[in-house]
Amino acid sequence: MKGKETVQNKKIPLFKKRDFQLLVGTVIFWAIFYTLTKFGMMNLYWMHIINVSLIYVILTTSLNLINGFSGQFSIGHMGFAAVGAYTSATLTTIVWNLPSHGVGPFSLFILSVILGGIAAAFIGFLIGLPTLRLRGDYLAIVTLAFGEIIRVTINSIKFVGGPRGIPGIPRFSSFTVIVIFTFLSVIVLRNIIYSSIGRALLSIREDEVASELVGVHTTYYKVLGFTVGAFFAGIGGALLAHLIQYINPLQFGFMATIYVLIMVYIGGVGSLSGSIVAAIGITFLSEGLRLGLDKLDQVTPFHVGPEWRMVIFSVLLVATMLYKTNGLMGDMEFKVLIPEEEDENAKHGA
Amino acid sequence: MQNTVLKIDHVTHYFGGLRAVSDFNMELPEGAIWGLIGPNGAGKTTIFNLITGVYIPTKGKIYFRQERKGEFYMEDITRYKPHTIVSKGIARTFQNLRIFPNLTVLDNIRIAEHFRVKYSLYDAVMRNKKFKEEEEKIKEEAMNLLKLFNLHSRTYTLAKGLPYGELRRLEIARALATHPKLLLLDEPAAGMNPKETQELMDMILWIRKEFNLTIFLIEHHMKFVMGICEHIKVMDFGETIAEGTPQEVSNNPRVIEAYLGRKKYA
Amino acid sequence: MGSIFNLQQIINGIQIGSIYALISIGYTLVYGIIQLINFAHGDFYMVGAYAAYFAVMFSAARKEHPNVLIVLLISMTAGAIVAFLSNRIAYRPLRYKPRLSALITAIGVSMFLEYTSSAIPAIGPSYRAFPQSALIPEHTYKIGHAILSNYQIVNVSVAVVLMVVLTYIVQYTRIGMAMRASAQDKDAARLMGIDIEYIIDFTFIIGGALAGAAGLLTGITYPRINPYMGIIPGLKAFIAAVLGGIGSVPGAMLGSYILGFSEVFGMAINSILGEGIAYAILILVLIFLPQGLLGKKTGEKV
Amino acid sequence: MKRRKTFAVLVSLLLVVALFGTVLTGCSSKTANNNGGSAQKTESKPILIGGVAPVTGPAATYGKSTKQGYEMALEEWNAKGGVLGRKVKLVFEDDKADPTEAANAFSKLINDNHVVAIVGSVTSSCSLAGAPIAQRAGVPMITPTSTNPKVTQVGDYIFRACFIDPFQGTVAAKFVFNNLKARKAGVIYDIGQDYNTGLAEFFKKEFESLGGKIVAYEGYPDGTTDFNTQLTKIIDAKPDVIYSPNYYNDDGLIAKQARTLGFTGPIVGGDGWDSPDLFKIGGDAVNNCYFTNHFSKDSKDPKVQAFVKKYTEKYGEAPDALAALGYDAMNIMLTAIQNAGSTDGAKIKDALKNIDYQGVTGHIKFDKDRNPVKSAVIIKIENGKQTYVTTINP
Repeated sequence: MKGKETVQNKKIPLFKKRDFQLLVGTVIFWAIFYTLTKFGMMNLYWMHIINVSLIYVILTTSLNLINGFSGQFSIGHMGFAAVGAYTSATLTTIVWNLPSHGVGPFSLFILSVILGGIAAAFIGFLIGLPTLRLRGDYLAIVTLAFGEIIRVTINSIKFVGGPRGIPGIPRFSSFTVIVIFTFLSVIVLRNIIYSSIGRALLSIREDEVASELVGVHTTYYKVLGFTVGAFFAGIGGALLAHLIQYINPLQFGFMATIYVLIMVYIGGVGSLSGSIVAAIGITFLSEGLRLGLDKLDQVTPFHVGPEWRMVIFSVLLVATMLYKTNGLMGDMEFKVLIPEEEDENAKHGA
Repeated sequence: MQNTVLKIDHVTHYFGGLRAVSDFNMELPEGAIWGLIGPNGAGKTTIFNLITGVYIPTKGKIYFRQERKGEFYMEDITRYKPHTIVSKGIARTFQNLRIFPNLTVLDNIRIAEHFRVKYSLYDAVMRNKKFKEEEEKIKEEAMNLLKLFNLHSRTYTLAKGLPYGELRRLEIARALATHPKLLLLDEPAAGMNPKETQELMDMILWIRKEFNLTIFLIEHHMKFVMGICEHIKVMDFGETIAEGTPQEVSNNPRVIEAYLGRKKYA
Repeated sequence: MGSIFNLQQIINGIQIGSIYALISIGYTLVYGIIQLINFAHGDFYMVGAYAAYFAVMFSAARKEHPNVLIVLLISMTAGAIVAFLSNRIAYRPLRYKPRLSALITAIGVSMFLEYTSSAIPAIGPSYRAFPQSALIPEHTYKIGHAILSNYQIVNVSVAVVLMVVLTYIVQYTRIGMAMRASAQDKDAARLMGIDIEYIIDFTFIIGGALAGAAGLLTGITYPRINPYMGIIPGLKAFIAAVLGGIGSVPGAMLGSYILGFSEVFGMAINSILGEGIAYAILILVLIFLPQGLLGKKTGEKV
Repeated sequence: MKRRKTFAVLVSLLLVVALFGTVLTGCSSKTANNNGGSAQKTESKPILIGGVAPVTGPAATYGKSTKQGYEMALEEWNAKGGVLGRKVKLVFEDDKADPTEAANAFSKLINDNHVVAIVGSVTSSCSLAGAPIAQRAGVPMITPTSTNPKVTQVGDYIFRACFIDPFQGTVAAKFVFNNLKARKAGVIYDIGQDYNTGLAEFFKKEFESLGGKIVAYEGYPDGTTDFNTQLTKIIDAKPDVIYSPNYYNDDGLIAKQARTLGFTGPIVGGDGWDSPDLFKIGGDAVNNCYFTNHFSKDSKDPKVQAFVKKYTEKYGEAPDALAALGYDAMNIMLTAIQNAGSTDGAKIKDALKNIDYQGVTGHIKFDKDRNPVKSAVIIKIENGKQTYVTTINP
């Protein structure tokens, strides 16, 4: 392979081969499914599941930035998704009152998603500032508490429907929109991870004290990582709201965060690729079990109801964790997700 | 008269009710190699932690020499956060190696260069020209440092896979990557055989010259301390019991008693 | 304000706190030794409640009056067995692996217990009425304006007795000593000849038994059980354990009562935001006391 | 190397799954055809009806009854020879009471199973997530139990079999004020659920406009078992009546704890009270309680009697309101298909609009918002028995 390339004095072009591959790959992925849908050859159900799984990719990779890369144990992630979803849905549905079939001022929708992300990032910043000096499980419990406080607060705001949630949200989250946002989220997260900022976050995960003592402003970077993670959680929430067309506070409770947390750890802590694999894999698995049980019910003499779906899911979850302790990908990345200049193909070997 | 780089002024530190350091004073001259010795639990590492901002002294002040527009002055760094102190020019190594184990050797160095990186989050996300130039620059610098410490063949190895001796060198290289003026070494010769110790002594002298450093070190290894330090301070139970040249210190009855009394370093 | 800070609400707080305490002790014991947040702990409590339910139904079917102590023993045993098996199957293989892998299997075990109970026709997802009066008929006592039921008395006294027994075990018995030693330093404990795995099994058994007892007490006091009943108390008990300083048994007890009281008074002040008030207190405590109320301050060694 | 391999594996896996899904589009209709072809004529392939309810997760207890209601209705039709001369088959999906899961379930039923109509879901939040999908696909949907008025506003394919929040809350307030002559009421409700919140709000509004006074208005979070805190506050305010518009399992505990705290007045609720488990949980505490409901189990109506008897025989427990509504919703949908004479979505929708159906839960016709026009009955609970008190018309 290309091990003999030396690093010094090598001119790096602005647009790298792998970035190009990644972009082309995404475009091909998009084009295949877009065409299939367009010509009615694609089952809309699976299309819907692809959309949901891609949103989970955003939620999972962003949580991985906090839990996996900077080593802060947060379990309040869906609270940020709630802030994003509510901000954006309030704007499109209540304030601007856009029609619910999802045609109309598209730019307003994009604006609302970005604002959702910013609102979530702002809340993340406010929460991160006082709490990130806590360590490990104490931080976990505080993030959980904040996640719940966000939910309780939204629940009590009449303007956004309280426990009734917001129905009739315009359906703006098309496959194209979701693919673009997912692509951008992953690229941005990758770029942050493979930069000095990402290395600072990693060093905090490895040894916070040593990190501080080689000059990393650990508090600043922890809050930064937390804020960026919250931003993308907000984006994910906003997209989900405009896909499902309905949100309520219960949707963003503790169990929802646990679901994303499972994806992070099944995929592999500190691996974006792992998060992508797990988010897509688990979403498809949990839906595939519906079909599997349908089939099983037909071939077996006794009744196998949908009650067993989650039982099988939990068994698979435990088995995966016992068999693949570090998650499916460990801390490995797909080659396309590693910038060339960072990958001397000895990175994890030798 | 040489310039003072670091001035520790009547520093006392308590842990709870326990006095770990009492009335410690020191004026470290520029370019010197000084040593700090004493039995276990004497408070040596606490002194390092006070200097680097891990602890804030209960009493007393710490000053560090700074330059602004060609003018030199002593800045009070007593209450600064560790990362600020690093950026002022004090770097250290640790008694029990604190390398980032799951990161590559290169990344370990680059993290230490981190605070000098001039690009922002925006530049990183866009991976623009500024980002690439800066990254090139710090990578080149890191590679040079690795070459100097004969670690360049290990550039992409995860640090946890390195043998002990190389880890020691990596830690010193990492400290130097912060561009320090003062280097604090906490038991650099621990666990080394006589040959390695000799090499380390040569290396420290060479580093001082090459990087124009002042060095302050803690060590149990008497031969090492006596062989390299120009001036030695001896601590016991948080107090400075003696100081002077290696000869003066080794003949000091209190020092002999402090060590022999515990039969540990006889 | 009279209806907020009165004797009745204090009784309510003690009552809720006692249940939390029994669950959170198990959390904290397990955490103290293997640093595992055992998310399935709330489900051990559910198992205890169902075991008690079936025990009472069984003796009712045989037209016998169920013995309270035997039922208590059965629910504690059931909780202990489930805890022991979870440890052996899902946690033990991950003992020397990254800490959070075991956390995910704990979530898996929790889901497994809930969904399996819900899917098995014999248990099913529906609420079941716990035959409380078959076990202990209700009496109420009036203290001033406040009303106290014998269920509350049973509840609190069983909780207190179990806590005293536990404290005795941990503080004064050989195995308790070994538990504390293992919590301090597993490797050193092993070198001293302590069989760590045995201690961990024992810890799970004690934790599970206490959770099982809490399940029975809940069944008596709030006669309604279903497979998902453990989720919220489990979560609350975890919060209580952290609040008190996770790993500390007295801390878990203290944290539980504080959480119980803050919930009661939070709800009494404003029932819509009450839950939020309890969480806010938790956050404030942890910001000012980052190790929890009675947690050991583990200063990072440099 | 390994990384590249994993990536390849992943991509191929994804493609396989996706293609599998794509193929299934053609496949499912083919299987159906084959079944029909091999057995008898093409018309005799079963008509697929989608059913959605939460059968796992904390709301599973409600979903279970509803699902049993669906199944019983379906069996009766099949016993009578099916709909349009064809058997009907239920394709059931779980939604865990989570809107995202509900959207997935609806999407699967419509796009993968190609059901002709959907009965579901139970919670308003899930129905609100599923309704847009049904509406877009032109698949008629009837929710048995979602009371939020917004559900049927999603579009003209969406119907419901139950009351809407304002109706029950208002009826209860009228009954409490006029029949029970109460002037002071305390309210306790689950703040996490829209059904409970909705009823509580409309009760408050109507009761106050009648001239009554709400002396305490207390919420509790989802999953609470100890209501003493809220009840202490309510009882201290000395209400004549407590309104508790929650589900039977909470209501049983609330009644019990309220009685323990010394409250002897009536406790009033909504159709969520209707369950045999209410007595088991609440015991004597639910004496002197009232609730608004669709039907009374001791009604002389033979349809009701037959339903209660048959359900009890089949499932070994008496039906609750959710089971009755599930049963009626399924019946309404199948009747509409029969009336439409076709499995075409638009025709079924039109048939639904004009339906006139005598069900267990009342005589059902739809108004222009596709909500049923039916009257509410007031049930009194005494000694473990429900007795009919009065009927209040909308």
